[in-house]
Amino acid sequence: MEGFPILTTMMLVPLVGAILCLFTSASVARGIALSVTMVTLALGAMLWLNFDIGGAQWQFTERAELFAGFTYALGIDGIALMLIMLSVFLMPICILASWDSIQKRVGEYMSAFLLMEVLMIGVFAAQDLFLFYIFFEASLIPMYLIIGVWGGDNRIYASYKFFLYTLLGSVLMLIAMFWMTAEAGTSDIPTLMAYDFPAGAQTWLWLAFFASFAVKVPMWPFHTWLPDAHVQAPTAGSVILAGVLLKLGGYGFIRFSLPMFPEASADLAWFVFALAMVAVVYTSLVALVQHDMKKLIAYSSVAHMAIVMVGLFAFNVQGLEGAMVLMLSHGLVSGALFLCVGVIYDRLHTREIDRYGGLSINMPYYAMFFLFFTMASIGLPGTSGFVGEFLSLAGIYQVSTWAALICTTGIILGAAYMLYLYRRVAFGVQKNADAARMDDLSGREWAMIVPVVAVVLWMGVYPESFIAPMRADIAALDARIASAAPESDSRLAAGPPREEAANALPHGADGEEGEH
Amino acid sequence: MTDFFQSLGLSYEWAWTVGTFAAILIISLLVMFSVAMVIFVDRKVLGAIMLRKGPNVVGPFGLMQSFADGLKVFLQETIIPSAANKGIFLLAPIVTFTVALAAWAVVPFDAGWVVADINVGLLYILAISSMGVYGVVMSGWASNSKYPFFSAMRAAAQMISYEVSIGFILVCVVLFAGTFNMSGIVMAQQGFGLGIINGFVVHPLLFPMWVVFFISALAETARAPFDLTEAESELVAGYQTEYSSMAFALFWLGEYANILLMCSLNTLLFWGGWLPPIDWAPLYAIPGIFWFLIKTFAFFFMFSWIWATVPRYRYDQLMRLGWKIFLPMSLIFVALISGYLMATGHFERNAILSEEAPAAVAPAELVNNNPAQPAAVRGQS
Amino acid sequence: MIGIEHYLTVGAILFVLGVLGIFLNRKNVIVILMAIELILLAVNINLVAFSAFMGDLVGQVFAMLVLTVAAAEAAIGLAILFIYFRGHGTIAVDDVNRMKG
Amino acid sequence: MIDLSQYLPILLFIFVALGLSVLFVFLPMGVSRLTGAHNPDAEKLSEYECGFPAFEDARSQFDVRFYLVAISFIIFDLEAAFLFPWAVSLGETGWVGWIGMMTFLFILAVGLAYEWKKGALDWE
Amino acid sequence: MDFPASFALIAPELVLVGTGLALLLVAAWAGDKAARPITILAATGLFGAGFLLVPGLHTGMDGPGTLAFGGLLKIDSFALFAKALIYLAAIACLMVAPRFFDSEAAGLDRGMRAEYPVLVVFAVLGMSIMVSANDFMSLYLGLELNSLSAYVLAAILKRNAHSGEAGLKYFVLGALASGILLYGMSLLYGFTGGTSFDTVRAGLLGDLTYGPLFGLTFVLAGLAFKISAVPFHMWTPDVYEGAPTPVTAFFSTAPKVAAIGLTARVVFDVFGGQVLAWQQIVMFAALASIIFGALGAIGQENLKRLLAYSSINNVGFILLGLAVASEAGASAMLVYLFIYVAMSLGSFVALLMLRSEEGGLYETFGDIRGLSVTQPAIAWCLLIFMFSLAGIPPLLGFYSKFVVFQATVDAGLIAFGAIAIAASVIGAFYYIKFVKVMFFDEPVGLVTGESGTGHWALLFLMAALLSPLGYLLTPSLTDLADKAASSLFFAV
Repeated sequence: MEGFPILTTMMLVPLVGAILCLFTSASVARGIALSVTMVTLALGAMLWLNFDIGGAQWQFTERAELFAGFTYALGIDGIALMLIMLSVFLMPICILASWDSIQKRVGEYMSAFLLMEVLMIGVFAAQDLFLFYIFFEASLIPMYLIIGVWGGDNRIYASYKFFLYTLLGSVLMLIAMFWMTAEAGTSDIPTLMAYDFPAGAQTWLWLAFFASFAVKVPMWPFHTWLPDAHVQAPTAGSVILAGVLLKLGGYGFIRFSLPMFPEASADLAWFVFALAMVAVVYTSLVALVQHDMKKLIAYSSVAHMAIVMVGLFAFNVQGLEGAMVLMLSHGLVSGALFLCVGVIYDRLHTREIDRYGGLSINMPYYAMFFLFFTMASIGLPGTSGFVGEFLSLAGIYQVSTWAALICTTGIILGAAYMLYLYRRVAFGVQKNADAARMDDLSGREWAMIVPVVAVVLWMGVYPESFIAPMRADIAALDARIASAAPESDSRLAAGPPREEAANALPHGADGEEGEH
Repeated sequence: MTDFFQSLGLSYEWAWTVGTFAAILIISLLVMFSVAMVIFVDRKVLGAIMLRKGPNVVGPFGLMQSFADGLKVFLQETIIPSAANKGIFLLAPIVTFTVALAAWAVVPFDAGWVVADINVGLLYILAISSMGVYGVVMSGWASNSKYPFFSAMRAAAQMISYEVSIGFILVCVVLFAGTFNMSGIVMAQQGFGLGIINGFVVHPLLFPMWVVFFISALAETARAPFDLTEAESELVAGYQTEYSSMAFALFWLGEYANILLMCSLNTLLFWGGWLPPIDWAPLYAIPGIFWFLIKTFAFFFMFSWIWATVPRYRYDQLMRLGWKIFLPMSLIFVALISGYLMATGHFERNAILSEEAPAAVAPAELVNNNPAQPAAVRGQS
Repeated sequence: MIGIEHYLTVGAILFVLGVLGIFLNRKNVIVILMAIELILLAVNINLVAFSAFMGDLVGQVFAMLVLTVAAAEAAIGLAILFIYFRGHGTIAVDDVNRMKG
Repeated sequence: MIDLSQYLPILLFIFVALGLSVLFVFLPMGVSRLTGAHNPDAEKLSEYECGFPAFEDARSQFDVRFYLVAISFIIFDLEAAFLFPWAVSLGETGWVGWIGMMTFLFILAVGLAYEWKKGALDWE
Repeated sequence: MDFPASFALIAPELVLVGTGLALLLVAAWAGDKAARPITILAATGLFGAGFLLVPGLHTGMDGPGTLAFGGLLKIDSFALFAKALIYLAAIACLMVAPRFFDSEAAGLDRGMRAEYPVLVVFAVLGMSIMVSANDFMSLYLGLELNSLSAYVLAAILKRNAHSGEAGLKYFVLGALASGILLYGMSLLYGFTGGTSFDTVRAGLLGDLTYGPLFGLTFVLAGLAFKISAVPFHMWTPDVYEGAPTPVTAFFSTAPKVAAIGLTARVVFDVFGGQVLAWQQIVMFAALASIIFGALGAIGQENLKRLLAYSSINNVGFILLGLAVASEAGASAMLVYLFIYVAMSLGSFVALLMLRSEEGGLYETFGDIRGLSVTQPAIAWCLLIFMFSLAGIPPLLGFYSKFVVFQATVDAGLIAFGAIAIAASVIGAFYYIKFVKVMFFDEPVGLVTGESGTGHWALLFLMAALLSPLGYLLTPSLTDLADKAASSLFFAV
C-alpha cells in the first residue's frame, strides 16, 4: 500500500467513468456508473483498512508542485477519511436510486454524479488551500446541472438559488485565501492549521470563510436555498446534497475556521450559537407545517446541521466528536430518508404528504425501513443519530446551558415533526386508491436501503469504529483551540471522583472511555 | 509704402497702418477695375473670334460697357426668393467676393510689391481659393431651387477635383523653388532656363505640369470648356439663377477676380512673374510690373481664346480628366521631380546658397521697393 | 501680448463646444461629424500653440498628422453616414435608435 | 515664438474685402428702397428655377457620386498637406525623406488604384 | 537612426502592410468572388507576421526593449506577447467569417466582400502599432488605423440597417474618444515638452499641476472609451449587437487586446511616475465595469448584447489587474486577457454555428432553448465557455480570475478585490442563464448548426483550452506573461 496513490486513484476511477458515461447509451452508462462507484467504494474500504489509527496525522499524502500557487497535495486525516467513506458509500446507493427514475440523458446524469464523486473526494482530500477551493467550487457545476436538468417543476429557480448563494459565499472565501497565502507564505493546509494569524485579521478571515461554509451547512438565515434545492433535485441529488454537500460546510469549519482562526472562532462563537438556536427552533417549527415530504426533511436537515454547528463551536472534545458523528449520521439518515421519499415518489410522482396514507398496509417493509430512519433521525438510542446528538449536546452543555437547552427542544420538535410525518404517510387509513395500490420495495430498493440500515445500526451500537480514526485529530484540534475556548456559563466543575459512578460524564454514555 | 508715408512725417506705426490700408484699397480697386476691363476684353475677344463686334456702344470702343452694366445692376432691386434661406443667400456672394479679393494679399506685382510677404504665400492662396467653394455651395443651397442646387454641387465637385491635382503641381514648383514665398518662387526662376530664360516652364519636367496647371486653372474657375456650372441649356444660369442686382454681380466679380488670380499664378509660378522673359540686363530696365501685367494679360487672352474655340466638356469627361489623368500624372511628376532633384544634387546647391546668404528674417514690410528682400527670403527657406 | 493661456482657452472652448455638439445635438448626424472636427481643431490649436511657444517642431508635426488622420476619419464617417442613410432614410439623431440602447 | 506680424496685413486685407463685399450687397438694397425700385410681390419672390413653378423639394435629389468625390478629395487634398513641408525640407531630410515620401505616395497610389478599379472615379 | 535595424524590428508590421496592400489590389481586381482565397491569404499573412514574432518570444526579449525609428516604436516582450495574441485572434476571426457572409444571415449583402479580410489586416496592423507605441504620434496613428478599419467593418453589411447603425454609433463615439484622447495628449505635450513616452514621463515627475492632470484624465478617458470600460461603455452593446457576428467576434478579441495593451503601456510608460493619480481612475473604471457590466447583462435577451456586457465585465477584471500597478498585476492582466480572448472567441464561434434551417442566425435566448438536445456538442462547449466566463473552477476562466485577485490581494487592495469578486457573482447569474436555457428548457425549433470544419476545430480547440486541460498551458503562459509584464516595468 505504501506509495500507492490511492487517493488519486479514487478520483481517477470515477473521472474516467464520467467521461465514458458521456458517450455511451443509457443502459451502459448505468452499468458503468454502478461498477465505477462500487470500485471506488472498494478502494475506499482499502483506504480505511490501511488507515493507521494513531499513526501520522496526515496519511496517504501525495504532493506535486504545479504552478502559480497551485499544489497538487492530497492527504487525509481521520476526519477526512470518515467523510470520504460517507461519500463513496452513498454513491452506489445514489446510482441505484436513479436507476429507473432517471430516463432522460442518462449518460450525462451518471457523468455528473461520477464527477460529483471525484470532487467530493477531492474536497476532503485536498491539502492545498486552492486545490480545496477548486474542488469545493467545481462541485457547483454538476450539482447545478443535476438540479436543473433532472429536477422537478421549479428546478430552475432552485438551481439558480443554489448556484448563486454558494458562489457568493465561496468567492469571499477565495479573497480570504489569497490574503492567508500572502500572509503565511504557503497554501499548505496543515501548515496553515498551525499558523497564528493576527487577531485583528482573524475576524475578517473567519467571516469570509463563514460566508462560504454557513451557506453550505446551511446556517439560518442562509439556508433558504436548501429546501428549494432539495425539493427540486432528483432523489439521488437530494441524497448527495444532504449526505455529502452539507457536510462540506461542517468540514470547512473543522478544517479551516476552527484551527486557523481559533481566536476569532471563540469571539464569534456566540454568533454561531445564536444563529443555531434560532435555526433549531425556527426550522423545526417550519418543518412541522410542511406538506411536502422533501421540504420537511430538508428543514430537518437545517435543524440537525445547526446542532452540528453548536457542537463544533463548543470548543471541547465531546462537542467536536459529537458534531462529527452527527454529521456522518445525518449524512446517512437524511440521505436514507430522501431515498424513502424517492421510493414512493417513483411510484406516485408526488411528494404531497396528503396524497399518501396507510402505507404500512400495502408496503409493510417500506414502512418498517421508513420508521427505522425516522427514529434514527429523531435520535433513538441504538441508532447513529442518538450518539451524535447526545455527544454534541453534552459538549454544548459544558459551554452554554441555554444553548444546550434550546437545542434539546429541537430534538423534541424533531420527534414531533418526524413522527407526525410518519403517521400521516404510513399509518392511518388508505385514503388514496393509487397510493394504496403501490407495490412494496423492489429488489433494487432493498439493495440500496439495507446497507444504510446496517451502517446506521453499526454507528449507533458501536460508534467507536467511526470515532477511533478521528480521535487523535479531534484531540489535536481541541488542543489547538483550547487556548481560545470561551468561558463556559454552566461552570461545570469536576467533583471528586466517585467510585460508583465512574462514567458520570456524558461521553460515557456510548460506553467508551472519554478523553478526560 | 510705409516709407512713403513716413517721409510725409508720420510715425512708423501710423505710416504702417495708413500705408497698409492704402495698399489694400489700391489693390482691391485695381482688381475690381481690372475685372471690369477684362470682362470687356473677354467680350471683345469673343466677338472678334466670332467675327462680330462685341460691345461698342458705351464709351469709346464700348470701353465703358462694364461700368454701365455695373451701374445697371447696382440700381436693380435685390430679390430674395421667399423660399430661400435668407442669411445664407446673402452671405454666399459676400464669401465669394471676399475670398476672391483676399487671395491677392500675397501676390507680388513686382519685386517687393506685395501686401503681405509671408513665407507660406502659396499655401495661403491655395487655402483661400479653396474657400471659394463655400460661396458656391452656399448660394446653391440657400436658393432652395433645383437647378442652382445642382449647379452648386457640380461646381463644388469640379472645383475640388481639380484642386487635388493643383495641390500636387504646386508641390512640384515648390520642390524647385524651395520656398512657399511667392517672391521667392519668382526669384528662383531667374535664369532658370540655361542661365538665360526666366521661368520654370522651360524645364522638361515642369512644362507638362504647367500644361496641367493651366487646364486645371480653367476647370477650377469653371471657365470654358469646363463651364458646366452654368451650362445654360441644362442648368439655367447655374448657381446664380436666383440672384439679382449687386449680389449677382458679386459672383461675376469674384469669378473674374479668380480668373485673374489664376492667370497671375500661371505667371508667377511658371513664367517668371515680374521678371523679363530673358535674363538679360537691359530688359530689367523695364519695370517688373509691366512684365507681370503683360504675362497675366496674355494668359487671360488665352482663357478667352479657349472659351471661344473649344467645345464644352461633358461632366463625366471633366471628372475623368481630373481624377484619372491629372491626378495620377501629377502624382507621378511629384515623384519624378523630387527624384530628379535628389539625383542631381539640387538641394545640396541650395544648402550652400543659404549658407552664403545669412538668414535675414524678412520683415513684414509693405509694398516697399527693396530689391534685396526676395533674395533674403530665398535664403531663409 | 497674447499668451499661451489664450490659445489654450480657445482650444478648451472649442473642445467643449465639440463635445456638447455631440451630446446635446438632437437634429442631424452631420452636425456630429462637424462637432468631431471641432474637437480635432481644438487639439490642433493646442498643439500648434504649444509648439510655437516652446519652439519645438514636434507639436506641428503632430498637428499635421492629426489633420490628415482627421481627414481620413471624416471620409469614413461620411461613407458610414451614407450607408446609414440608405438603410434608414434619415440622418436625424433621434432616429439612431433602432436597437434599444 | 513665430513672428505672426507678417500676417496682420492679410487679416486687414480680409476685413477690407469683407467690408467691400458687405457694402456691395447691402448698399444696392438700400439704394433700391430709396429709388423705389424695391417693389417685391409674391410672384417676384417665388423661385425662378427653370421658368416653371417648382413641383418638388429642390434638395431632395442628390447624387451619391458627389459624396464619393468629396471623400476622395478630402483624402487626396489632405495627404498633399504632408507633401508641402516635405517639399521645402527635402534638402535636410535627404534620401531618407525622399524614400519615406515615395513609400507614402505609393500607398496613396494603391488607394487610388483601388478606387479607380472599384469605379469610384467613374461618373457614369 | 539606424533604419535597417528599425525595419528589422518591425518586420511583422511590414509583412502586414505588404499583405494588406497586395490584397487590396487583388480585392479590387478579382472582386468579391475571390473573397475566400483572399481570406486565406490574409490569414496566411497574419500567420507569417506572427511567425516573425516567434524568435523574439522564444529568446524572451528580456530587458527594457528595443526602440525603433528614433523612439517612435518600442519592441519588447510585452509588445510581442500582445501582438502574438492579436494575430492569433484575428486569424481565428478570419476563419469563421466567410461562412457567415455566405449564409442567409448576411441578409441582402449575401456573399463575403473581398475587402473584409483586407480591413482586418489593416486593423491588425493598427493594433500592432498600438501595442508597440512609444510615442503619442505612433499611438494615435495605430489607434486610428485600427479604429477606422473597425468602423468600416461594423458597417460592412451595407443593406442592413442594424449594421449601418452600429457603424455609425461606433464611428461617432470612437471619433469622440479619439478626440478626447488627443486633447489629453496635446495637453501632456504642452506641459511636458514632448510626445515621446519617455519625455512625458520625465516631465510628469513631481507634483501634478492641473494641466498635466487634465491631460492624464483625458487620455485615460479616451482609452476607456476604446476598451469600453465604464463609464465610457455605452456604445458597446449597440455595436456588438448591430455588427455582423464575425465582426463582433473580432471586436471582442483582437482590438480589446490592443486597446488594453495600449492602456497598460500608457499607464506605465507615460504615467509611470504618477501611479497614485492613474491608479484611482483605473480602479474606479475597473470596479464600475465589473458591476455595471454584470448588472447591464441581466435582462438582456439578445446573446450578442449579453456578450457585449460580458466583455465590459471582463474588461473590468482585466483593468483590476492593471490597477494593481504591480508586476504580478500586469502579468495577471495578460493571463486574463489571453483566457478572455479564448472564451470570447469560443462563445462567438458557437453563436456563429447556430443557424436556423434557412441559414439565418440565432441570436436570442429564445432561439437556443434546449440546445443541449438539438446540438449537444455546441451546447457542451458553450457550457464550458459560460462557466469559464463565470470563473467557476476547474475551468480555465477560474484561473484568470484567480491570478487577478491574487495580485489584487497581494498588493493589499483587499477591499477592491472583495467588491470585484462579489460583483462577479452577479455576472455568474447570466452566464448560468445561458446554461439554463440550453440545458433546462425544452428545445424549440431546429438548430442545424451546419458548419465548416474550421468552426468545429475552433470550437473544440477553445473548449479544450478552457477545460481543465488548459491548465497544462498555464506554466508557459504565465512565463510569457511574466516576462511581458516585467518589460513594462523597466520604464517605471
